Amino acid sequence: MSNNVMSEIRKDYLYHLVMNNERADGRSFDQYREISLETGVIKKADGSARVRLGNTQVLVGVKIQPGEPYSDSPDRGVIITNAELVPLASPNFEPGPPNEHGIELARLVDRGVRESKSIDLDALCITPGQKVWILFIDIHILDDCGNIMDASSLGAIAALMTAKVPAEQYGLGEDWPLPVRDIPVATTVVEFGGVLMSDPDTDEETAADTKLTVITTADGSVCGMQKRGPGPLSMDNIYRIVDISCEKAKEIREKFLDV
Amino acid sequence: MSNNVMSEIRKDYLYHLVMNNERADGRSFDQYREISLETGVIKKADGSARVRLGNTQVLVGVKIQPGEPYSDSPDRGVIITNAELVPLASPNFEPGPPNEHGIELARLVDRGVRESKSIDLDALCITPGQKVWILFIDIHILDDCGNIMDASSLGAIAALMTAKVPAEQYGLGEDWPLPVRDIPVATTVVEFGGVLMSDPDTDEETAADTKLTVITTADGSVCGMQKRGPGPLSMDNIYRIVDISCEKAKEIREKFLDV
Amino acid sequence: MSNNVMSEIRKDYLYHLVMNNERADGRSFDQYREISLETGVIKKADGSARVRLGNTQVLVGVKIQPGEPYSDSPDRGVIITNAELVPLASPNFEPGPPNEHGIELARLVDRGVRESKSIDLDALCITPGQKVWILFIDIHILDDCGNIMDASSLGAIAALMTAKVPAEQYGLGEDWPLPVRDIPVATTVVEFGGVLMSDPDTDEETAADTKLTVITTADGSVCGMQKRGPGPLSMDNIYRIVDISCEKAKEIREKFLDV
Amino acid sequence: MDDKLSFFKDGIRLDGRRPGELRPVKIEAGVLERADGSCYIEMGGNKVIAAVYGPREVHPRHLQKVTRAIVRYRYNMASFSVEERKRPGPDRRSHEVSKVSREALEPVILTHYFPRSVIDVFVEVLQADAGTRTAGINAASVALADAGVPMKSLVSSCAAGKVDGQIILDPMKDEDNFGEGDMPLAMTPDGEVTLLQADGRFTVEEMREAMETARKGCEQIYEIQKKALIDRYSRLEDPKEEGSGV
Amino acid sequence: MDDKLSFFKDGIRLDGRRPGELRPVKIEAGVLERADGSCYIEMGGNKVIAAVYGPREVHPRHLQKVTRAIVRYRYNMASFSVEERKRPGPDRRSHEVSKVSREALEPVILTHYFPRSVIDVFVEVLQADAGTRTAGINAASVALADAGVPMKSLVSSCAAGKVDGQIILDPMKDEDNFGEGDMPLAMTPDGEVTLLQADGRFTVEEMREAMETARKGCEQIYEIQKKALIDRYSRLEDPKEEGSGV
Amino acid sequence: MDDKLSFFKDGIRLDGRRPGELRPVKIEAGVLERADGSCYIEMGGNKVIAAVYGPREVHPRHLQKVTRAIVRYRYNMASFSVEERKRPGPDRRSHEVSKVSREALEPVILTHYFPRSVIDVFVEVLQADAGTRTAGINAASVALADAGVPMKSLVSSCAAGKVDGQIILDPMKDEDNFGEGDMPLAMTPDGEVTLLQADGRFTVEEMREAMETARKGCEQIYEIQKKALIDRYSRLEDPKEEGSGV
Repeated sequence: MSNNVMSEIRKDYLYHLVMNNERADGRSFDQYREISLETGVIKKADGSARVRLGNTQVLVGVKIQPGEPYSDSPDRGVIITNAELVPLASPNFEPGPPNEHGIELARLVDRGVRESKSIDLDALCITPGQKVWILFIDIHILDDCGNIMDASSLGAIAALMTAKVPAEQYGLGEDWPLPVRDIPVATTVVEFGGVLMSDPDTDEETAADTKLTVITTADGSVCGMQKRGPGPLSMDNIYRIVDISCEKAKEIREKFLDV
Repeated sequence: MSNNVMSEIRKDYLYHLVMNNERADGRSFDQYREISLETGVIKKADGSARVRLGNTQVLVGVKIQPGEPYSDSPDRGVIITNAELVPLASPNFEPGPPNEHGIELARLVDRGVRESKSIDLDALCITPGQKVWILFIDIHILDDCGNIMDASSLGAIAALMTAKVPAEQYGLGEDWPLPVRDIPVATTVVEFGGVLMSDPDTDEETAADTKLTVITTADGSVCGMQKRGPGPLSMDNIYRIVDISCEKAKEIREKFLDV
Repeated sequence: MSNNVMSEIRKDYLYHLVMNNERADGRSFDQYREISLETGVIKKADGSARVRLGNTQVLVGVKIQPGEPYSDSPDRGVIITNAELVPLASPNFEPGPPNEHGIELARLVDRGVRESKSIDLDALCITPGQKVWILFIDIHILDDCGNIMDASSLGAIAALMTAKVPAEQYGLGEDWPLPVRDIPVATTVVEFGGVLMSDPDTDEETAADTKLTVITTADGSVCGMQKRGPGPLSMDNIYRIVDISCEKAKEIREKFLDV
Repeated sequence: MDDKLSFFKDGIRLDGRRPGELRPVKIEAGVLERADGSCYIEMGGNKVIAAVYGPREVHPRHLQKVTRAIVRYRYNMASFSVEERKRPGPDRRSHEVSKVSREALEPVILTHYFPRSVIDVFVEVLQADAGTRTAGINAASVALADAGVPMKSLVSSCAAGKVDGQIILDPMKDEDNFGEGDMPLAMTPDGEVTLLQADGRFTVEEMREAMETARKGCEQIYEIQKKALIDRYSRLEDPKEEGSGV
Repeated sequence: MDDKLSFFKDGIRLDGRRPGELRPVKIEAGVLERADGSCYIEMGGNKVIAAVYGPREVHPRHLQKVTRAIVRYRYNMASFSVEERKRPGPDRRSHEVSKVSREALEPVILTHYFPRSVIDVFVEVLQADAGTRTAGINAASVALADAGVPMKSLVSSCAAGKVDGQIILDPMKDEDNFGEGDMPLAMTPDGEVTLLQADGRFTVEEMREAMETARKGCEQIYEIQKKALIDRYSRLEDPKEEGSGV
Repeated sequence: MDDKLSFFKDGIRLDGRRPGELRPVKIEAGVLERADGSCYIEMGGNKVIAAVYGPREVHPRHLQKVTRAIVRYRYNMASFSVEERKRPGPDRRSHEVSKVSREALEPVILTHYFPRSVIDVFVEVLQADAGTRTAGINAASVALADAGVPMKSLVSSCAAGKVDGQIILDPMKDEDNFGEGDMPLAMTPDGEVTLLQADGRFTVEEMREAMETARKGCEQIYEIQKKALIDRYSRLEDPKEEGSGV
């Protein structure tokens, strides 16, 4: 991410647009880019989803395999979330193990799934203390045109909701759909020029340099929150962002994840 | 390998020699440098061989130890081949884990051994699903004066042919000679200035920049092939190289590996 | 340690002091800086000690956990010593895995503990061949103002002498004090300007560039010795240093480690 | 853990605190000789030390920024700081903590005074209770001031939590592990939030209450930070107190 | 696998193909916004995406060549692309595939136009059937053209195999796993071979037959690659087709 | 091992040596073509090869010293050199051996002749008995001379040990593993000690005796090193001996 170069001119331009209540692509401040969601796209995965958020593209694959439980939760399944910000997706990504951005992204998606208790880990026990189902949630960023966080979060829950536990392959009975009990949705807002903008594109992310991501559950609770980027936010703006986020998450949930 | 500097002058010189049907060291185009092969040189190894190919020197050690089989072949022994291009051997080698050249070399030697089926992996099972013999073929390049591929391949099969399975040491009966059923030999040819040259030395490798390595078995079959280096080859030249390689491999096999 | 810059002027100054039989901080040549030793400072550790040697500060934590024995000593406990030269402690330390200085420090402390046989490894066996107590000695350098070797060695043995084996926590009976049978003490001397100086501070270490560390046991035997740094020492000076070291170690042992 | 466990007895928490009460906090500035600035903090059972080096030259050089200093923050846990020995070196958690902690301090550091340089902040957790990241930020903030790095203000940090459906200040280990939510926050004295994370489950109202609660904690910590710096300056002015090292 | 398994039934392969028939191939150029050039390919069950960045500046600088651009090629498999989850990051196999794939493309790239720069080719395998390296080269070749990198020609790639003693084109997973030989090949339209590997066991005659077979496959793929590029240019000329992104 | 094992029989060691006797030593200089200098040594069962490259340019450049050459020393064990196969690559032990070995040679190398450059010493242990570090230093010293690196003198190295309460020269494997002490030493011909390590347990008197014993070993090795270099120069002067390579 070291070379995330953006000319001052471009930033000024965005600022002037904001002064006129506009965004570069004509959206209103709380409007998302067009979302498209396709599930079951990778046959080799047990669950998968391809999300397009404007030109941003993210592919999430879920693999479910038997393995050992953690010693401090011997009767519960395991969730392992990983994000690959492969250099194919952006001139700012470099090959190698995930850097702090990839780690933060994966951990936020993971917290959304985990803290919303959307997956019943108790149901993923095979033999207590010895064998449990391990869920690997692998996020593969394909095209970073901004806000890969929301796209990844949406892809992850969609992949989980359509995943099957491949029991038969391991001689453990019939395959069964992974039970998903809640639907966490992450929404991200930036503050720039005094206004709050949802779903920032690359230029807006760069110009604003501080984002707040709020993850909410189906009942409107907050199950995760993270300020990202080196700028401050006032408490009032945080409250306003949480309100915007709850509403947007509801819309996304109803439109794309309604079971 | 990044600093494999060779002056244009040196390359021109080699080119002019070729025009006169000559090589810098006076060999004919299909002639190998002098080969010497010594086995049993490392007492701590279960099989070993030191190969000299002109000034190129390679040492191969084989260690055989009990270990776990792969889960998809629970009743078969395991072969693990590794090549260390240690910085002692060339100003172009750097310390650290094997780079793509070392990996390619090890994988090609490995494929020769594996695809020729020279080692009966079924015979290396100790307890099905639990314990098998693991063959470690470790290639240590000592002096890279060109064509370490052929030297490594020769060293590997010679070390295997003289290796003993150290069963006694592990309380698994008497030591027994590792059974070797076929004798794969790799031979390498470069195209340069319109001619095909076997066993390139360092300068020839650098000037030609494309090599074809062909691995053949005792019955004259091809059990491995790899174009190496960033240049094209015509199909006719490939066919001619395969013919040259088969013949050279036969000579090497008869002269050095005749059991 | 690559940028251990010290002006020639500073070095000259130290040299002139030596010519006048002086050290920069007024100590005599064999005098240690003020030592303070505090044990039990980290409740989460099973043994711990904070050592101040002048402005040098080192924290040593000992953790004792059940684990697998080494295959070649199935009935004996295991000691693992590690030193973190974290960048907090000196502008010369860099983040990342221990470099050769950290490794040498850890291995020297380890050898002192091990070769003095101060820990009865046989007493740390739980189930022969399966489970033994593993002692982790973790050295955390906090402020490197010279001679972290002696401070670390003192901290390690003090932490061990006050450590308890946390048996209860693992359902293995009552906690019991770790039995310590000998008290190895490391003392370091530099040669500079023809004189021998104990307990060098940072400037003296840099100016002298060669140190000899001698580790002695309670009965005055040498259980470890290492010349460190790129300079030679005469045999006579080595003998003198060993004599000085034995005496200093005795003083330190009596003053700080008398049980 | 038994769901029936209660975190309160007569409105008092398991360690004797009221819901809105901080654990004891002790801060000392200038505890290291080699570092340009340093600070030691105890917050409940947490023992954390922070050091600042810089502004100094950047290596490798391609990380330099032509208009400002870069800030690096390395949060590290000593192997012996936690119940089960931690493998040395950074893991995914510490990478994330380092990132959000750096971002918690960047807003107050006047980085444009020092183009092409780096300000390094190193935080070592010597003993961990719940809340090491907030303790680290508190210490780092004081260490930056101790190093003389120009700042708009200090940053103060603490967490709010949710246990038994109630919002509490500064959760200790059990409240963090078995409670319903954790929300670390950092802020400047004028109320700008520079770090905000949350996990668990909060209604929007609880989220607001937790933020207000954490804000009050930060205000108290701010006073302790200021006092530590004043003590430090007094010691510097009165050389007799400085020990034999000078 | 049972040795008696037959790979043919009435001369037809298990997936319904004749011996010399390719699996269905679908190629689309220009599928990514950020990359300078890109291409998505499906070859049977393989789903592969390629992106090209550059010519651009080289980091670290000591890799620069004063007379030409360097080419880097990174072949990577997504964790979920194969039967058993793959650990993220390169392994020995992917290092080798990256090397031979780069060497398959270098002969056609006019690298001397861009001294001191780098052309980066990134290939992500999203779903793997047999033949991912050849699919990757096909996609990378189109992505290079899409990026406007000057090339002598495209490169087309596919494998021949040997099953039941017979040479076949474009082996699918079972034919690759349980067959007697595999020979991936890449070539230019004028018949220069830029990648050649083989494993298994081929007589010299079989080797020649396999190469001729693979050559025919490459010729068919070449036509599909060309068509994908023509489609791409048509879309570019007709902005209405370009979607709402522009 | 049985504590009652005796390391002596009638004053003679298990391998037939007297207490103060070295194992057979064979040294050959100039054994590699690519390296600037090289040396092969056998000391008992140890087989070690050393190569020197340089003085040459330093990469990465920030390691350069403006007033002298830096020396790098890489001690490496071949996987097959020991009883149980060793994982390739450096471990903690080899890092330490590399460090003390480099420091054993630095005092004699005239590094100030070559500012901003590096002298690389690579030592490969092909077969290990006890004493690989001393064998490596002996070979490296000759390889440096063979490379024409200006030196004040050679460095010679061997260990003393303690078994059955008696000091011995040049311990072999069993004496090292089951003995009471090991003390490797390196020195210049004029008696300056450039490497000294010890583990085990020595009284101060034993320590002195061990050092004197090791010194005598070094003196013998010095003669063999000199002879190897004289042989090397004779070969160079008499080109007929140089083999067909020239």
